[in-house]
Amino acid sequence: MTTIETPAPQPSGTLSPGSRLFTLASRYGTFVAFLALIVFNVAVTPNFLSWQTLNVNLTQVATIVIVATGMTLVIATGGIDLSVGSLMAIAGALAPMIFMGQFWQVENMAFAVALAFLLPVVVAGLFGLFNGLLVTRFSIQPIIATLVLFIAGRGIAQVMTNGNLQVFRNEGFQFIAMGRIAGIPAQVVLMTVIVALTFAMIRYTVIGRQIIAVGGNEKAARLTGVPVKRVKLFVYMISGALAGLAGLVVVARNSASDANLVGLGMELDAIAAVAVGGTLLTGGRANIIGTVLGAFVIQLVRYTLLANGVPDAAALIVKAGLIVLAVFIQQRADKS
Amino acid sequence: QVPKLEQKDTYKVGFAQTESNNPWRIAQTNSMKAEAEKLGYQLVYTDAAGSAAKQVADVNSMIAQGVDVIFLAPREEKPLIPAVMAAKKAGIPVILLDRSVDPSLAKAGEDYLTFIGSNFVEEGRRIAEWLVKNANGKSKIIELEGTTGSSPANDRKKGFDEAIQAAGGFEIVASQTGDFARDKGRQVAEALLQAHPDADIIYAHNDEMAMGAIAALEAAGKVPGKDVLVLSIDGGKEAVQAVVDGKIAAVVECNPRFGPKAFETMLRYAKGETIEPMIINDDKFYDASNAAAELADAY
Amino acid sequence: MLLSMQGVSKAFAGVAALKSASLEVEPAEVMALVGQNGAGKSTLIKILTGVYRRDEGSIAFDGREVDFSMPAEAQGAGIATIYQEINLAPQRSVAENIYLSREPKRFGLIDHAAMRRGAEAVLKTFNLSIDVDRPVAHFDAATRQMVAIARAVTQKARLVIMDEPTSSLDEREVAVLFETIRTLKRAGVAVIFIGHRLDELYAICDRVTIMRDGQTVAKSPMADMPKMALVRHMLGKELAAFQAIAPDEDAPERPVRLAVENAGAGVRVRDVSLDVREGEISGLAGLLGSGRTETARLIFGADKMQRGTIRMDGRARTYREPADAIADGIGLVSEDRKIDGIVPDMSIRENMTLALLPRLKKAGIVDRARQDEIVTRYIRALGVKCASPDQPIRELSGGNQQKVLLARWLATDPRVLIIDEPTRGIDIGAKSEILKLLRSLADEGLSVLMISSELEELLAAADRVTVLSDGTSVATLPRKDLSEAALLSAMAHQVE
Amino acid sequence: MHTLLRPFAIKSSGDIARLGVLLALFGLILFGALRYDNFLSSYNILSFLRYNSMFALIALGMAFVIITGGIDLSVGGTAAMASVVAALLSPWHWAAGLLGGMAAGCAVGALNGFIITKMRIQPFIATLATMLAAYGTGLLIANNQSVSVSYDSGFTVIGQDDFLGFPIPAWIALAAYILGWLVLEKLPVGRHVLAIGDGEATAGLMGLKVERTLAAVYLASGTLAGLAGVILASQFGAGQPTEGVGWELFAIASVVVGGTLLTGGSGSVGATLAGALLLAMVFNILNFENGLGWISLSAYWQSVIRGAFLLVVVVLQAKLMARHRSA
Ligand SMILES: Nc1ncnc2c1ncn2[C@@H]1O[C@H](COP(=O)(O)OP(=O)(O)OP(=O)(O)O)[C@@H](O)[C@H]1O
Ligand SMILES: Nc1ncnc2c1ncn2[C@@H]1O[C@H](COP(=O)(O)OP(=O)(O)OP(=O)(O)O)[C@@H](O)[C@H]1O
Ligand SMILES: [Mg+2]
Ligand SMILES: [Mg+2]
Repeated sequence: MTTIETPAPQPSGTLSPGSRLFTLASRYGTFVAFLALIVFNVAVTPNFLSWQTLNVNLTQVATIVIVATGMTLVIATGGIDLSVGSLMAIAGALAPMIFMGQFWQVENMAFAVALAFLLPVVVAGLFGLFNGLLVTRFSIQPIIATLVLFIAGRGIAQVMTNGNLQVFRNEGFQFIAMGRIAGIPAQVVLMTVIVALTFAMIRYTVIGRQIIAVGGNEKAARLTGVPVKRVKLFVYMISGALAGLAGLVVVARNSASDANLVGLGMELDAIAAVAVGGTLLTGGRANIIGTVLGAFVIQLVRYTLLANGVPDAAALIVKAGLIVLAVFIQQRADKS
Repeated sequence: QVPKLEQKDTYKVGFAQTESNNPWRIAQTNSMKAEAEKLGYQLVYTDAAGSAAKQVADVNSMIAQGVDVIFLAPREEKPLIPAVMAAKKAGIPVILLDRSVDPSLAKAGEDYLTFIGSNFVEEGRRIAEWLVKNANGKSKIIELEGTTGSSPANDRKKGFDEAIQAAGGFEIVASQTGDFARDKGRQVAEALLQAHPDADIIYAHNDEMAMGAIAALEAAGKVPGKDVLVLSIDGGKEAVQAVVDGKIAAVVECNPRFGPKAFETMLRYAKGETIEPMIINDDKFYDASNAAAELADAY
Repeated sequence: MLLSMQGVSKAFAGVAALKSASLEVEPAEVMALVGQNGAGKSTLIKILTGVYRRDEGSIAFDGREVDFSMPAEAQGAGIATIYQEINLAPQRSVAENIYLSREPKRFGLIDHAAMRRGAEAVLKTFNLSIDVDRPVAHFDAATRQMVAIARAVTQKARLVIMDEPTSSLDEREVAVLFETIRTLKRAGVAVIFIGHRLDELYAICDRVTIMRDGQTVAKSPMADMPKMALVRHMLGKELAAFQAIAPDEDAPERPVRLAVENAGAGVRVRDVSLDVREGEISGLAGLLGSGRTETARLIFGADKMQRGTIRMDGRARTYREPADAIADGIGLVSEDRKIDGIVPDMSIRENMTLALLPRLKKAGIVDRARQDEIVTRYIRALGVKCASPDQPIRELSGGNQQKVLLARWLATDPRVLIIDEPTRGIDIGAKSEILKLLRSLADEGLSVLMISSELEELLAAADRVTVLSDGTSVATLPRKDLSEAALLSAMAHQVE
Repeated sequence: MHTLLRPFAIKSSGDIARLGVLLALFGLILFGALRYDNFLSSYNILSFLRYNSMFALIALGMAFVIITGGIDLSVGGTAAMASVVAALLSPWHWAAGLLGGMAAGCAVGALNGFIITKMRIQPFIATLATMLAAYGTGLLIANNQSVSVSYDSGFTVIGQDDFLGFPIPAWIALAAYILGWLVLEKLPVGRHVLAIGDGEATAGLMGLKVERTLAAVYLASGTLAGLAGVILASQFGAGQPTEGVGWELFAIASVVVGGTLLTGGSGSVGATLAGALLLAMVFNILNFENGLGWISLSAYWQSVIRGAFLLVVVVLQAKLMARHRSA
């Protein structure tokens, strides 16, 4: 998909229908890559066309999409957030501690579960706010500012749990990952809602437009009265909170929280999804639908390689090639 | 020859851990710390965070700090040789825990004192042997490997695959890495079960991935233990409980509680005893027949 | 013939920027290249130097067919270029910028001392004595422009191209530049000179090539082309006379809207006092580096004010952020549109309404219908040449970008509009339009603070002019006392 | 100002940050020397230098990349792959191992340059992909396990022996840094690297060969990573396909702590070295602190402390720079 905020100028009727079709096809570069992957799988991968396959892929991609949505906003302002994986671990560690009564005696389970949803997301959001403060108040470069929590954040989660695995069973809490709403897995519904809200925010709201302006030219944005610092704080906070939410989904899905591993390497997956989706890492753009497609492409590549028994080492190489290719197609599409 | 160890009231000992990102390692570290505390020794603990190179640097900093003994849980066989040699040169005896170093380059009783631990190849072989006897006609195996390139992953695969091949009649339909992690293990199992719906055995290189695989099976509407046999290695409490519940068919223990045996060996050496070159933990084996009884003792 | 470009065409995303344009330059002549904003002048230059690839056409330089694929090649072939948006490496020192890509060397290593000496020497010929070790970013637009010129003229090129080199220079600098051009000419170097100020063109150029809508419409010796004819070729129609903008001389004193009292910050702005009255255009004059831009930024809250007071309608105000000033009805069209103005990837629509956004919302959501209405209105009112409002602003020509930025502030319906070099890079047709527009807005009650290096412009439009010298306001001249001589003597006040 | 003093003149906020990192480094050394026995023992110093020279090399390449406004995430994977290549070639001749490893790094660097300049893909994504590819290739040719080097061909001398009482890897790193300093400060190409970081488009308009310079910078970064891989293989006696995880972040942090902005256009070779040593020193201090036995730090606290330390350093630096700017 092309970027949302700047639809390219309409070619002024001088193009032949054929070349217009081509322009159209190549403009949706990531989508084409996505379709190609589907076609390939239908032909090659055993049992690809089934509801269960769709189910598996959608539930697996949900966390990447949720995190990558927040990442898209941060990247749109010209920043980056390396701390998302660690924040997932913190939120993931916190939630079970709440409803398993490690902080205080649980008297009302429903209340405890509600708190287990709310508190970790709020805490992750606050950590995100901390990232934002480093970036805005101290003018520390985003990679380094978020590297602090990338290193320390997981340590905090591990210290909280003493590194121990927390195993639990709690239907209420695990609804977020195991439940179904109208037959659709809850985490897929959650993902859809988040994507839709963010899409609308970018496209239609003032804050959304301001996010893009900050990334496009920060000085100019400030001189037109955009509250640059507040906008940045906002996006880092959202990114943190969404990472926290994704962390909850992961631990709920596994019936276990392992501070050592929850969200490990998520920052790279999320950033790759954003880039494959056509949002420039230099800021000034936010293509949410592209990000979703990018995440789908990455998930499908992973699934394809797994299902076809490609050994890990070779899979890494293939994955690398496909990322480069997808971004390449996407960029060509953007130019035409 | 291995450097001598004086007999003293208290010691400053070094423990160079390779990483602490899984429950097994954490149990091992805790056991070492607890034992050192019990004996009143000063423990210099380092964590190499999964890097063999850093582990060598860690050992060097222990040498610089003048420890009496070094317990080393080498991340890998070959890259840790320089650490062993440096300690020898500095006159500090080294005891290897849970993984060994390349025998062609360093020898027990010469370059380091001894190796205490399990044999990963053997673990894979034991679980395979159980399977050969108890397969009940099941034959299509999905293997969830540990972290690519790590020695337990390589060895547990080697032992299992060789034994299965030798027995005949089994087929490994897919073998992919799950990084020793529950979440990754689950995701990989989900994908593989889709591509190979006829698979009826899952062999996971550790408990965490086995638990992930069980979640994947349940999500796919299959009954672990009935439709699909799940096999695992490590034998932590959660896994043994799963054996009791019938979800895991069998698990080989790989006990992380090294503390008592490690310090006991060290003291024996200080007293002047000759130490055998290899001390193999007697690891338990859990299946439906003994799991309930042994549950309380599982780590 | 030194350069011959024939039948050059270029389209961007299907929109033609050049349609079979041509340009011929002889050795040792100064060729004026003129045309309205968006006529295709810069594009033609960029095609010549290999920034863009042409769709059609041929280029011969020095008798040989050439096809440069990047500026480095054109430079190697003997073409030095000063592009319209000043192109220097901001964090590198002045000396390094002048010698970048042809550093003086000793034993294979850069000879920093020689470089410094060389840079100081060439800048001295421009009457500029600055610390050549300081990064270029520390200097204002005019100084940077001079550095870019110094860089180009020291390249020992056969052809020097200057795309609007004087747009940020004051008259003294312009005089120095012209002297340099004459020296180049004497050395047999040809110059292509792009500019919108007709007097300058007549003063320095030998011949003129006129472009309109991507085509070359006229070529002639400068002397044979009367001003009126030139303008007619450029616009394709007669120009409504460039006067009658000036206000009535004995209009009654109107109440002060914005008062700046003894403002100061750092060393750049020492002590500035000025008034901007309701319905008046107030001018701010001064030499290069006298602190006009900095004063504007202080008033607007873009920089922190350390001393002094600002009063709006008599009440003392503190603006910590531009947003505060904007909320009070102040707007600032900044001097450097590339750095402080446009958001390059955003569309014209978005750029135009950026400052207005908070007021365009209903429950946080942008009111698209109102946005469209405003955008269409201003595109038409200012004659912005674009394919559609959804076009990214970076694709517009320099002058058209400036119009969009002006519209950005007009759309906020400000009570005070500060405008730093309002007509920089704007063609003569649009220029008088803009000045007229400002006048009529003032008549409706808007207060304008106009910073300009063009005395002619100030004389034509301002009701009063405050003169800055070395960060201090040294005089305020009312309309009746305004004259070029008066301004110049006030500006020279402390310098001499 | 006297010309001799010119190099020490504080002209930009970057200089201030560079001064800051040196002060922090000395502060930390002083802290260690006062608090721990044997901290300044030659054994500790030499093994510290031997080990950290690998990171110093990588940080040097990263500094150049970051000065152009780019980033190279592939260095860790490249070093791992190069170590495998070097180990596999070491039985032939020590030089085969050395050159082979460097060539492997060079190849990844060339690939990075190609993807970035010809396919115009952003460095972050391009090098993220080549990082994956380098790890994959390393694992493939190593058959998923560490590869022993030859102990007979003299290959291990590179990493394990000393020359004039100093570890050879430290000499190599020192030489690389001197060369790097020369290139950046004294050769035109260094100025071009800086100018490109200031603005690629502008640099192109000023007649610089942007693509070629960028490609050269990534090539250099890859080659230095390859060299680090050779040292890795030689020092530890094995090519290690799974080593190198997180090295890129260490290198980036070193460069930034050394006062270089990720936005490009400025940077210093010397300060990068100081930055790398500073961050490495934190690990060393943590190991010694554990040895004191006052507080037994778990691995978790260590990462919290490392993060906090990074925070303190960059916040202090930011404050210094802000003060300088307003002064
Ligand atoms: N990169 C680009 N992409 C799309 N359109 C462009 C691009 N560059 C220029 N154009 C279009 O080409 C036309 C000619 O622009 P050009 O910059 O050459 O004008 P100009 O004569 O230099 O005007 P000015 O006097 O305002 O600088 C304009 O309509 C402009 O919008
Ligand atoms: N020729 C020069 N020599 C030394 N410094 C200069 C020169 N020109 C500008 N500067 C620097 O710029 C500062 C003032 O810049 P400022 O942009 O405020 O002035 P200005 O009057 O708006 O100039 P302009 O004519 O470019 O708009 C001076 O204090 C000085 O540091
Ligand atoms: Mg132009
Ligand atoms: Mg100015």
